[in-house]
Amino acid sequence: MSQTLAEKFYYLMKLGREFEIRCKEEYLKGNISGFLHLAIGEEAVHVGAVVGFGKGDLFCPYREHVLALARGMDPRLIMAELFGKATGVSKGKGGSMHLYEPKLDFFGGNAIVAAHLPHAVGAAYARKLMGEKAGVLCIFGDGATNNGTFFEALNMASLWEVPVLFLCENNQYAIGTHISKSSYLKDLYLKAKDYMPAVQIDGMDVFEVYKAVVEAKQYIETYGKPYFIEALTYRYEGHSMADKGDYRSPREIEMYKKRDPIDLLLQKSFKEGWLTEEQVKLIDQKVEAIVEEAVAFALASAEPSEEELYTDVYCGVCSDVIP
Amino acid sequence: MSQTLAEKFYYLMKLGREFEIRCKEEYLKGNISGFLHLAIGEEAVHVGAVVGFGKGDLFCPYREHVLALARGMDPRLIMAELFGKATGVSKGKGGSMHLYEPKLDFFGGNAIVAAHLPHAVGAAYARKLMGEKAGVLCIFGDGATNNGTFFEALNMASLWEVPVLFLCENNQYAIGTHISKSSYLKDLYLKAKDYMPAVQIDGMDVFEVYKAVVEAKQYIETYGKPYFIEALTYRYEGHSMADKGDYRSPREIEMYKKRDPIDLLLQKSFKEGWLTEEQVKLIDQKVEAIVEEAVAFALASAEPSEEELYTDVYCGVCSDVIP
Amino acid sequence: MLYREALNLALDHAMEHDPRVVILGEDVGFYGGNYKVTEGLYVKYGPKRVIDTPIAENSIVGTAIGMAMMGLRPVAEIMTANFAMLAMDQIVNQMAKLRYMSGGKVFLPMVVRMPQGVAKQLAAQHSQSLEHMFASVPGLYVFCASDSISAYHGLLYAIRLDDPVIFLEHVLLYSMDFPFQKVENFDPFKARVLKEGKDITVVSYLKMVHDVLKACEWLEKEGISCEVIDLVSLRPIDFETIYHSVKKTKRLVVVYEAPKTCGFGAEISARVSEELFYFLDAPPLRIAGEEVPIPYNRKLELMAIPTPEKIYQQILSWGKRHGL
Amino acid sequence: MLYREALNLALDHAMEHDPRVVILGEDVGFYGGNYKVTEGLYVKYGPKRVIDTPIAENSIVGTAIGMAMMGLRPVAEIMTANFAMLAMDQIVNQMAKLRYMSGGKVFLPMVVRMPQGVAKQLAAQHSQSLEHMFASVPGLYVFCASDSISAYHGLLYAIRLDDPVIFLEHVLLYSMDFPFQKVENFDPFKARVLKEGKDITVVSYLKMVHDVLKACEWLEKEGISCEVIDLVSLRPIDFETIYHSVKKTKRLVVVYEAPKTCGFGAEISARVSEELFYFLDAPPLRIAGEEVPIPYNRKLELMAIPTPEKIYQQILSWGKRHGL
Ligand SMILES: Cc1ncc(C[n+]2csc(CCOP(=O)(O)OP(=O)(O)O)c2C)c(N)n1
Ligand SMILES: Cc1ncc(C[n+]2csc(CCOP(=O)(O)OP(=O)(O)O)c2C)c(N)n1
Ligand SMILES: [Mg+2]
Ligand SMILES: [Mg+2]
Repeated sequence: MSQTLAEKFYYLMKLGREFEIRCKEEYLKGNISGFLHLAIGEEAVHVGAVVGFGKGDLFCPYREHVLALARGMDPRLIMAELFGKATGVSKGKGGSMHLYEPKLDFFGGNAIVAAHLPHAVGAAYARKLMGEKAGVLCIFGDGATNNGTFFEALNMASLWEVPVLFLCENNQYAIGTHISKSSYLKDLYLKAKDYMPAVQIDGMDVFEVYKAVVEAKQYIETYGKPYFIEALTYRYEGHSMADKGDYRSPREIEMYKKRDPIDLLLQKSFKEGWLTEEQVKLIDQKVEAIVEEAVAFALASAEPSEEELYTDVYCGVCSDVIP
Repeated sequence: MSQTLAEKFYYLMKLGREFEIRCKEEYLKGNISGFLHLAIGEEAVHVGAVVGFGKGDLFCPYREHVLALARGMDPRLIMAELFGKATGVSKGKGGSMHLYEPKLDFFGGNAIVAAHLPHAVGAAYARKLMGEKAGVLCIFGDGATNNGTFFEALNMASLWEVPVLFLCENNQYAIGTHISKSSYLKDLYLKAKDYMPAVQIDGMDVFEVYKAVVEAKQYIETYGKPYFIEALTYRYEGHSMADKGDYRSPREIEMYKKRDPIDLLLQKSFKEGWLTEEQVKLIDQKVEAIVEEAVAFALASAEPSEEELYTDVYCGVCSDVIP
Repeated sequence: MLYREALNLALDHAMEHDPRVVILGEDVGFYGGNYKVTEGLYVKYGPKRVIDTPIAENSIVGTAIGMAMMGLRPVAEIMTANFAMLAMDQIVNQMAKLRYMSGGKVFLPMVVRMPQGVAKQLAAQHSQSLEHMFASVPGLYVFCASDSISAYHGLLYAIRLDDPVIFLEHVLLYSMDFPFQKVENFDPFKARVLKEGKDITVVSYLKMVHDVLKACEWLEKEGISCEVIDLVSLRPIDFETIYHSVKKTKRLVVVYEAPKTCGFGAEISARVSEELFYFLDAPPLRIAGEEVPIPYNRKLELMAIPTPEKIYQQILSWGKRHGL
Repeated sequence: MLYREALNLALDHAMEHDPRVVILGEDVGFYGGNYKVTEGLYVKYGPKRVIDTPIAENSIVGTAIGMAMMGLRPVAEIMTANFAMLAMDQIVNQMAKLRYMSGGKVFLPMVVRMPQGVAKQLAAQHSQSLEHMFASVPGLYVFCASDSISAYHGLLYAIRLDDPVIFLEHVLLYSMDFPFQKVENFDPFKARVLKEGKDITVVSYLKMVHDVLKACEWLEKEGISCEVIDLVSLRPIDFETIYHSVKKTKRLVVVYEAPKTCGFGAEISARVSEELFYFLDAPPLRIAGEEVPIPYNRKLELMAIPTPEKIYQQILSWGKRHGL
């Protein structure tokens, strides 16, 4: 079990890392534009959470490539979206911040901080009303917890007893502003603890994230009620490619890199014998090929046709269920 | 001391009660229109808080007649405002929900739930920056504590360390919706307790309100930081004159009327010898005369002139302080 | 049938026939709604489908979006359009754009209902007409209803649509009684010609329609024949019906309650001037609110918005100036 | 001088000369602002006067209102107009109305700055132009700046005003370099005639002004002489300058970036048709955005908004159709 998991984790985290490193390169080449938010350093949270959560709807912020990959979204369709191509998962109309695939229960990507939290609550309400059990995973940053919408969502989720797992990835920064300048409470799980079970975990350790999320999932499915996890993590890059991230000291960044989530995973896996150097090499090769293929696919894909500007504004369909 | 206070409390509470009973009559006669929210039953909170707070800015919700009276606003100017007359404190342009008098540090009256909370935080920030000590008293209902703006204000007040006393008057209802249907946490001081000192008090006992507010005031002035009080209270009337209030059982209403804040005050004051029947009678007469005079003043006052429609939209003045 | 009853009937009908329809909003359940539009539904369909919410407008619309994403057909009530200012992020940035940003993968079969307008002395924060804000947003449909027929059919149509709809009502219409009948093939995208005429075309919507009709009665006595058009959809706008009428009358009047500048009627006036430049015999006339917040005092309040008398007077004097 | 430097200079000047001026917003302090408009001010004036805020737009404006009530002169930054949708209650219901509702007793010497518009592939939630929403609200002044001179003087004027001002910038202007000089008696209520001409009047504002100027260069080569008007205030609108020009040219073009329907330009087009009906030789032309959310793909994005080429082409073909 741990062995399979370790392999899966390593594959997805490595895929996320390499995919995003490549995104950065493609951005610098001019193939990707707009706001590009990289999750490099935060892979343990994204992968541990999505794998641990399993079946259920996902609502994510704009920093969602790794989350989408972990959910099983085709890397080619993501890269094509970032390239703004017609083959992109959102037809090239959404870009990096707007990946959607209802078939995978993946509901974005949202570029407005905290706006997707009520979506998650409403989705969970609907799922429960329709007799489904799986519930909803909703991911957001530390900065989002200062917005009123966050509290409205906490209150409604607990009041209505709906199965949402709120997962706060606390990387200590909202763009260039440190949490100490924006939040009175520094331990963010405290903001939720009166409304629902709330825990703080090490977001650099994918096993810990996984374990916490599995527990949380069990709780929300069993009781049909919300749960809150604060995962302590760090982003190595700037907030987006538009930001150098130099409001943080090199020392601080180095300190976190010493606890790199992929390194930690490998160390533990080698020690426990869950992974061999050979396996890792094979995965690395596979990842490289996948990323390469994604870029090739994106490059080879066509731009959306001009008519696409005007489609998808409305469906215009009138459901005929109500006589 | 207690004697003077008891007299003051009785005068203000009685004035508030009689003033509002008369408002109701004038509304039914058609002299007052729009939304008229009465605080009958909640006088201990309003009077105890304003007297206890003493000097400092006041930010109130739409249910603010008694608060304005307790702050010393001329009853004639309030009644004239309710009558929509030119002599009204807001020139007849604001009405019941919009009484303002900066000379009394009285800043409304606001008809949007929770919207005045950030105003109070900003005001306290300004006062502190300008080296003033008094701080700000901000009053709002239980329903307001479910709005995101409430939490944004709590966070900012504690983060910025500004002297605001948040006073929640929990009358259990937001219009026709009971708190159990709108708030997961039923003890509302719990929503604030991680951000600042927060207590729950009996809002029917004016002495308890006064004492709690004096303590709070001392805290915010000494430390320059926020404080939270939840006062448990009840409104006898409907939410506004547009609401019969019949979503509550007669039994429930009767139960609260048995602990009427004015009765409680009188019982205690007689028992302790702080007030005599004679004094009370004199105050009652005085109150009657004041209310009568307020109505007479309002009735005799002129409507605003037609030009008033277009004034006060802008000042148009360009301050010349910046060269 | 009272306007509010017609809305209630539409909701009831939709809930009865489609279990995916849910209602949410402040006081909509146990209390029956502040304007009694949802009365009786809580008892009939239970608290799971008629959901009382906290005072949290942004999240009322936000949770409705989440419900719609999962296949429910939520009808959210915002108590008045004034409070919708708290929900503008969810309305403008989310509800209107999710379908487009997802390349058509996410769709939102949902309605956000709200009343607006000047009632009686509710003052500046409770009296606004804000339709122009919603009507400017691609991705939203904006419907409005001026009587019980368009209330019933328009709302039902909105619920049936797989797209998000802002459904505007007017506070003063709720207690008005209108003739009612079910009509076949009601099409909200088609403006209604309430009265035919040949001298001028008067375009309006919501409560103003009735003030216009009254003014036009008086105008007819002065020999001015008015064609009155009632818009049922403010986005999209049925310009075809408007153009058809103006080509006949050669004169356009637009009446709306919000302050004139940058109000919804500016679009009608502008578009007609642009498209029918060579047809017009007179400059379009806009009759709208004054450039002020709405005051409490009744006299001033009535000065701030169009009334039948003002509509009549202004059309008359404009007509005189322009050879009618 | 870069546009962003001009804004910075105005803020610096105001803070230096008036201790009541404070700045607040997300990332405005230590970080220097997302578009670097507030760079250096945090170090110079300290964290008490250059205040980093949580991500809480409604309360950013709300606390600024409270500060202004007490006599400070806050300048709040909303990172982009898109996020101002979260602050619409404070902007529309509070900031614009407190003075009126209080019969003139409360006044708000404050500014809310924000950039808007399409930059490069930021997609639907980061690309909107929303000036029409603000410009429709009595009680607000709405200024905008198309170059460093109007940025510097307009912002300084806004800070000096005792009324609340929405100050609009454009994301693409920040890094543009413009000739700069201090001018005497800068009046934001007066539109600027950037270029005189005799055949058509082109009204625009913000970034579109530069696209218009480029298009007009090409048009001049075709023998079409353009007068270009740059609006510095969108509320109030300087119709006097516009009318004066249109009376001369007899032709109006309005160019704006937002979707055409119910956009700000509708007001200009409508008003000119209504007031100068007998002067116009051609129907007004609006060149504006398409009726879609802004897509990510660059080709589609550019299709969605006016460009110098489109402005040129559309004016040319409109001119041909109408005898220019
Ligand atoms: C409502 C809103 N305000 C501001 C922004 C601009 N913005 C984008 S991301 C961000 C910081 C968010 O920080 P956090 O929630 O900690 O997430 P992180 O990026 O660190 O994962 C800000 C302020 C926005 N997108 N939405
Ligand atoms: C943002 C907003 N939403 C809704 C309303 C309508 N409304 C007015 S008062 C009220 C209830 C407020 O309840 P509470 O805060 O408990 O105050 P109370 O009236 O009980 O003192 C509501 C929903 C409003 N004014 N503002
Ligand atoms: Mg963060
Ligand atoms: Mg209450």
